[in-house]
Amino acid sequence: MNFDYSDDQKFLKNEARKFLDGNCTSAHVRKVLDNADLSYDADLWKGVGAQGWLGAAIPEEHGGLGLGRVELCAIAEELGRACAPIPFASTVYFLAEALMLAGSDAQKAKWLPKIAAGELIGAFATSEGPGVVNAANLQANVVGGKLTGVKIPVTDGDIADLAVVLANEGGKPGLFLVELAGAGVTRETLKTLDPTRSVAKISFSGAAAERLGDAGEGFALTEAVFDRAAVLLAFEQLGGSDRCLEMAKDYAMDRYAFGRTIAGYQAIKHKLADMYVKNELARSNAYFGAWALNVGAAELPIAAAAARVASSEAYWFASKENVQTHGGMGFTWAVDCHLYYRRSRQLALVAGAPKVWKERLVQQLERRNAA
Amino acid sequence: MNFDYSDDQKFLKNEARKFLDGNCTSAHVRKVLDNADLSYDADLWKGVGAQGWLGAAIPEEHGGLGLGRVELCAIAEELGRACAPIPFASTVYFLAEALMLAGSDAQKAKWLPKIAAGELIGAFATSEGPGVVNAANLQANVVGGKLTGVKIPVTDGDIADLAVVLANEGGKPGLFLVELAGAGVTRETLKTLDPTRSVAKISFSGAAAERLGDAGEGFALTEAVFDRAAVLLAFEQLGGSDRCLEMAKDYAMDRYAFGRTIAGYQAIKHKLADMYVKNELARSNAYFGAWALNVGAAELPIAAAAARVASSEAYWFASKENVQTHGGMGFTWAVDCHLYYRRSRQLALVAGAPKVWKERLVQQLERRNAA
Amino acid sequence: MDFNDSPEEAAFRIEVRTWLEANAPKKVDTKKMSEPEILKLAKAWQATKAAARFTCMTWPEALGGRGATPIQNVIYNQEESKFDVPRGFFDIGLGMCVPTVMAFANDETKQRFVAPAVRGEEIWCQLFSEPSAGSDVAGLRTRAVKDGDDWVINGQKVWTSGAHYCDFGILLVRTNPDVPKHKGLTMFWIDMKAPGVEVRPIHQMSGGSNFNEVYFTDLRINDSQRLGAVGDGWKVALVTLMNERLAVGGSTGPNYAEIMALARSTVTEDGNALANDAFREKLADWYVQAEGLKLTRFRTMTALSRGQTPGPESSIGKIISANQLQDLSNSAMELEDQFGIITDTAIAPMEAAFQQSLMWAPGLRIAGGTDEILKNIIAERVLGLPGDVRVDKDVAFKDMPTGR
Amino acid sequence: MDFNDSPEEAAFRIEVRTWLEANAPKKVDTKKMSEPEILKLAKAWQATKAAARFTCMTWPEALGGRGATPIQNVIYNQEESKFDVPRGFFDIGLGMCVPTVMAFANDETKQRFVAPAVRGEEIWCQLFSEPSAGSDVAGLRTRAVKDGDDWVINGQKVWTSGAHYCDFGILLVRTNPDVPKHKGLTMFWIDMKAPGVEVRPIHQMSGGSNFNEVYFTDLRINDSQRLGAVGDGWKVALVTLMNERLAVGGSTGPNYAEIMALARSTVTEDGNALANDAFREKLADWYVQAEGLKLTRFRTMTALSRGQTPGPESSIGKIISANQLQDLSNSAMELEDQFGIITDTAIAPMEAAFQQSLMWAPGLRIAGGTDEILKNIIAERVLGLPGDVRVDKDVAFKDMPTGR
Repeated sequence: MNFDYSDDQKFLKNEARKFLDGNCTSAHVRKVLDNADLSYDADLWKGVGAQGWLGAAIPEEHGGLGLGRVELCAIAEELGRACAPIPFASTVYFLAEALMLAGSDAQKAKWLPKIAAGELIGAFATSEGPGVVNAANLQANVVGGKLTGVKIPVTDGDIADLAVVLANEGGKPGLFLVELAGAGVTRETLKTLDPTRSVAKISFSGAAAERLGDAGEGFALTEAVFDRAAVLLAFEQLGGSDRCLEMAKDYAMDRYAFGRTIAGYQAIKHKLADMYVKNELARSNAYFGAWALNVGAAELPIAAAAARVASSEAYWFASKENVQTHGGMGFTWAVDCHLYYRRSRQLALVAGAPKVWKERLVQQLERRNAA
Repeated sequence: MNFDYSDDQKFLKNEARKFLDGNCTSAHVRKVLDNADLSYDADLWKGVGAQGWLGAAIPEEHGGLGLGRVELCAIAEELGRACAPIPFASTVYFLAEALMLAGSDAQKAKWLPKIAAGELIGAFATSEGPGVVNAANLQANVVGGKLTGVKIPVTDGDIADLAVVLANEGGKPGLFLVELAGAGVTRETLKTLDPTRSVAKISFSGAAAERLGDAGEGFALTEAVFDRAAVLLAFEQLGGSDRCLEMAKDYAMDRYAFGRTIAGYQAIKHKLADMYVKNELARSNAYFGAWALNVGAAELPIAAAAARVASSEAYWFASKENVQTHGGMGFTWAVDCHLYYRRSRQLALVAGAPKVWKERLVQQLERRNAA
Repeated sequence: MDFNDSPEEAAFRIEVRTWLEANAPKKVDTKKMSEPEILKLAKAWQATKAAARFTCMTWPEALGGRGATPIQNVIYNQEESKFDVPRGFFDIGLGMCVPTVMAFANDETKQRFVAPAVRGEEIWCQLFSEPSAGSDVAGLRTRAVKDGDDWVINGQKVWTSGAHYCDFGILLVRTNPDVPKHKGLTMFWIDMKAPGVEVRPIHQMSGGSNFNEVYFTDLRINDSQRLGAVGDGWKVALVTLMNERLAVGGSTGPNYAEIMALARSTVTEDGNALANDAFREKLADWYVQAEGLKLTRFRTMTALSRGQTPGPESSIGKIISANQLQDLSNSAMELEDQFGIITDTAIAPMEAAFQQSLMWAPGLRIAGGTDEILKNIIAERVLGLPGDVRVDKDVAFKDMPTGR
Repeated sequence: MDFNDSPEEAAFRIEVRTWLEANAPKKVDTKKMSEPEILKLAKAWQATKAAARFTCMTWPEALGGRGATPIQNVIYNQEESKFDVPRGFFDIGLGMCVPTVMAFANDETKQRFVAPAVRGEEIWCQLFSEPSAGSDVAGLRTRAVKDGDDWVINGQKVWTSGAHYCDFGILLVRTNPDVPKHKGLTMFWIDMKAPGVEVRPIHQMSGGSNFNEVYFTDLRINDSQRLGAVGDGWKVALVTLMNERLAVGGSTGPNYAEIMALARSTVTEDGNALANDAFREKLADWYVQAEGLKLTRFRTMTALSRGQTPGPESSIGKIISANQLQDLSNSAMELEDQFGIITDTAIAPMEAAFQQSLMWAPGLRIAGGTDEILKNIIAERVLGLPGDVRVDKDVAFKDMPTGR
């Protein structure tokens, strides 16, 4: 039984924490939060690239470190803990994973090295409006290699160089690579609940699009990319929920009411115990997702769904009850609680809402049962 | 604004409590609980009849007291509080209400006086198996005035004289009156979670059946009877939840751990506060149901659904957390907590599970919105 | 049981409605107005109401009221709420501060302040909470030191609504740190425009600034501004806080009807999101809670209508409504899926009402008593359970352990 | 990350499996057997295991064990659980009581008792809880009074598993009521068949009787039966209770797979109940929790496998599983609608498993630490939050307020 990080992985995780403790403090996050013109922390992005994290799971032949996905999970956990304001997920969990999953040799050879080298920001564009995009309402369309349509919201769409776009071609849904600096692309940055992460509306009018993966497989590939991203995002969520529990505990230990610390009141103690329980269940489910992702197990879809459901629930609970534990202070802009409250919603929505994943999980249970 | 019991109604309720304090103690309830051959407390049933409660809402012309439904609600609240082991709901909320709703003048004249006089026990038989009976799976069938089929479970079916039975006739669902002492009726008493209330499986093979209400209206009438019963049951549930809160409070005030009463620990205090909040929300929703039932308001279906959902939730929470507050003692047969735990499930299921009522509630919201 | 007015109540309702129809200002779009502009309108309307004695209605006639019953007050507010008049600026002052002044000030002070406050010419705020004294208000640290006939005040208050437009305030301070905390407090009234008083808005996590910090730097006030005896401040404050329950209004924000509309307009593969059973069960729960709260208020009004004191059921409101708002807002965002993160009011469904309420709801769970404090109150005052073990009862304030 | 054995673990697993296949008794239908009959089988199997040193495996060889690692113990239990052998009679004795005897008894006593217990010839129970001392075990009232070289014991214990078939027990009593409660306790071992010991089964709300009350009436025992010093009983008990965590097994009862099967077989207007979105969301939640617990146990085993002490994550199990069992059982009954009330095993779906677990789950939330106590433990021991204010620390036991 070997169901935990290895010593090497723990070392990597610890190094990541040290780096982020220095380069991604609350002040770094707030710089992006408070400046509407700033979509991400470019210095941190460079630093993360220099650490090799962008290519951690990219094979060495494509310029990456060729580490396993568990190593990437360890990094993700630390990025989530630090509330990092960078397009890491869009670039690494979505774009790079999509390329590794469905890219041709040429596509991989062209783009993966750029990602590993920190020369490229990615985006993954599926949504076109409120609710889940599906075969019946997908509007984006490719004709003769030219994409027309509107994608909204696209996380990091305003700063991305290359997007993976879900669109129909000849009536068949597919994924397409689109260079966003090219002609026929208009981008508008949007206000969101989490200003530390950037979001755009992208309008395509005849933008050059190259298919990624097979024709007709657009939704299946999207789900497969979401499965991979869900596991990695679950570790970001876990890092965030752990941090919320820490913050709540630290505050409660140091805040006095009626002559003693509020950490001694059962209402607070049991609230924090509930946080702990949810975080540990989320951790265990996330680990299983990491294992499934790492070895390419058949269990990945159900493991990813369970990881996403557990970590979304844990982070929501921890982030809102962290505010509550801080009382009035927690409701101020000056205290960091709301950074995590915002990020918990960003992470819960960016790969589709938890309710969608619960449905996917049960479909997997039905399939398993039928098999 | 007059949204509470009147002074007269409060007086009636208080008198009911006094009567039940003397005639329906825990010992009375346990007599039925512990004796598998005893389906109800016949003495209490006689006493309740002598108090006039069976005919409280039956018009004077049919031998009742001709009081309003709010008065009946007040009585129901006290019966629920006392966990009364008698077929009151089956006879009064189901049978009498069904007769008053859909009975012909002759049917009313024949049966209502007997109910008011305590000469008749009723039952309402819809279910035929696990899950909700519906037009597609209803098997009971009437041909030429003879009923064939199996109803299970039928609350008080083993002791009832007259049942209202949901069955098809010529392909049309209807309600039918069936005298259970007649030919073609076989009854078997069943073990249930709440042995203080009696339940039977009834097999009909050519039993004489007389239609109650219009042909084809079987499901609509069933829903209408359920609406009425739901409001009255909500008051029984409310009485039970209030009693659970009282029991939990009394125990907590008198139980010492670590040198002080457990009532002083926040975990217990907040648990009881949660009970209180749920009970008060249930009370307010139940009152609205009582008003709608009493004046025959168009709001009855949504009011009944809200009352049933709120009181089922409140009683479940109060009864299970009452056990928990009592600790090990609460898990023993000797302490009364489990009487209420059992009854909370009996009342939550007898008119259809809360989830069914949530769906009915939303359908009413949709209808209101469409209107 | 019914929802009808008694004949007297019905007659009063007609009187009120008639007066409002004749006197209420025309609807104006306040969304485009600045706060001072809205305040001006509000003061004018308050003066009109005061002249007709439709403000502070339950007060005696001599103080500007009309000796009305509580249910008459409810009826007025119900009717006024049907008109689009400016609201909210005077509630804390007239509901909590001025009654405290009336109870503890000398006649001269009362004559000076009560009438202008009733007419809306002067507004009052309440200065109790401090950064280190939230739920435990009596743990406050702002110091007042006697200097001849004066007191010199230094310290900081927080979460003061309206401090930036208020003229006067009632201020609770520590005058003796050598006695247990409840015994060393004294209450004063102060001029908010005096030198030594500085008001700074608090930037909330929701983005807005509905509250203020107020700093006192060598604020000098005369002993005649004292309300109640030296050391009796906690008793005086309890009078103020007893009035708080009446001043706290219902919650605002989207409810079950709005999220139902959102679901109906959200297209899914099977039709719309309102067809989803999981959503439908949640919707039923929200409806039952929201209706339960509304109907509970009717029970409170019934007690008032019958001349009784409302029961403790009125204390359940905020716990339920604040948590429901947070839950419902989150569910709405999840309905929108990826799109739910957008807060741009021109793009997000319902002008981003759900996103806004998600950011506001955490404050609602804290302001005016946290969830935890409210449950303590229900447990102790309603159910009669024992209070917490108090380690601070007999310790001199200066010797109490403190943290942040 | 993987779920594989190390080479050493794999080898040991094969050794264990081979031995079990050769030695485990054939499957018998214990449902139709009496408890004494099952007990006889269990004792025979225990003797077989002991002879091969597959019981008390982590103990030293001299005491009957084999000095195994904790992970080897886990591996044995995993493999044994694949066989239908009688289980459960020896866990408390060998897991908690005998280790206490080994730690505190003299050599003579150890030599007399350890080996027969290991071989399953004698069974031990633990006598700590009392009607007035549940979560607060140290508040117990059973008195032992010194009489020459003897002690005379009067009082009552409760919730004693297996007292009716046990041969010996470890008994915690109060020997001095004049000192604070933790300081006046002493531990003894006793013969359960001695005169003055009366065992009565407890009738549980679930109908069954898995536990007992044990009454002591002038039970006389010699001072040589003392474990540890007079007044040191609480320290001795802590050693016993430290071993409890390891002895408490996983919960039994229907889980997400069973309720999924129930839903699939429950016909609705739209097909079956598994098609309902609300049910599906709940099912996903139950799965995530149950899998989360299972995987958390894998993390614990990983620590053992690496020779580390398991982390505190193992403490979350019962809170989750007991509450889930109650919730899931109730949901299953609601799926069945009116039919859900039926408990007749010949009629109710799945032989009334859900109805039975609904009645059992409340006990699970209490036994071995209530939800509330377990959350205290997580808060204090895992998160390091302060303990409750203790008013009983320095008060003589006889002066402590008491109720029921």
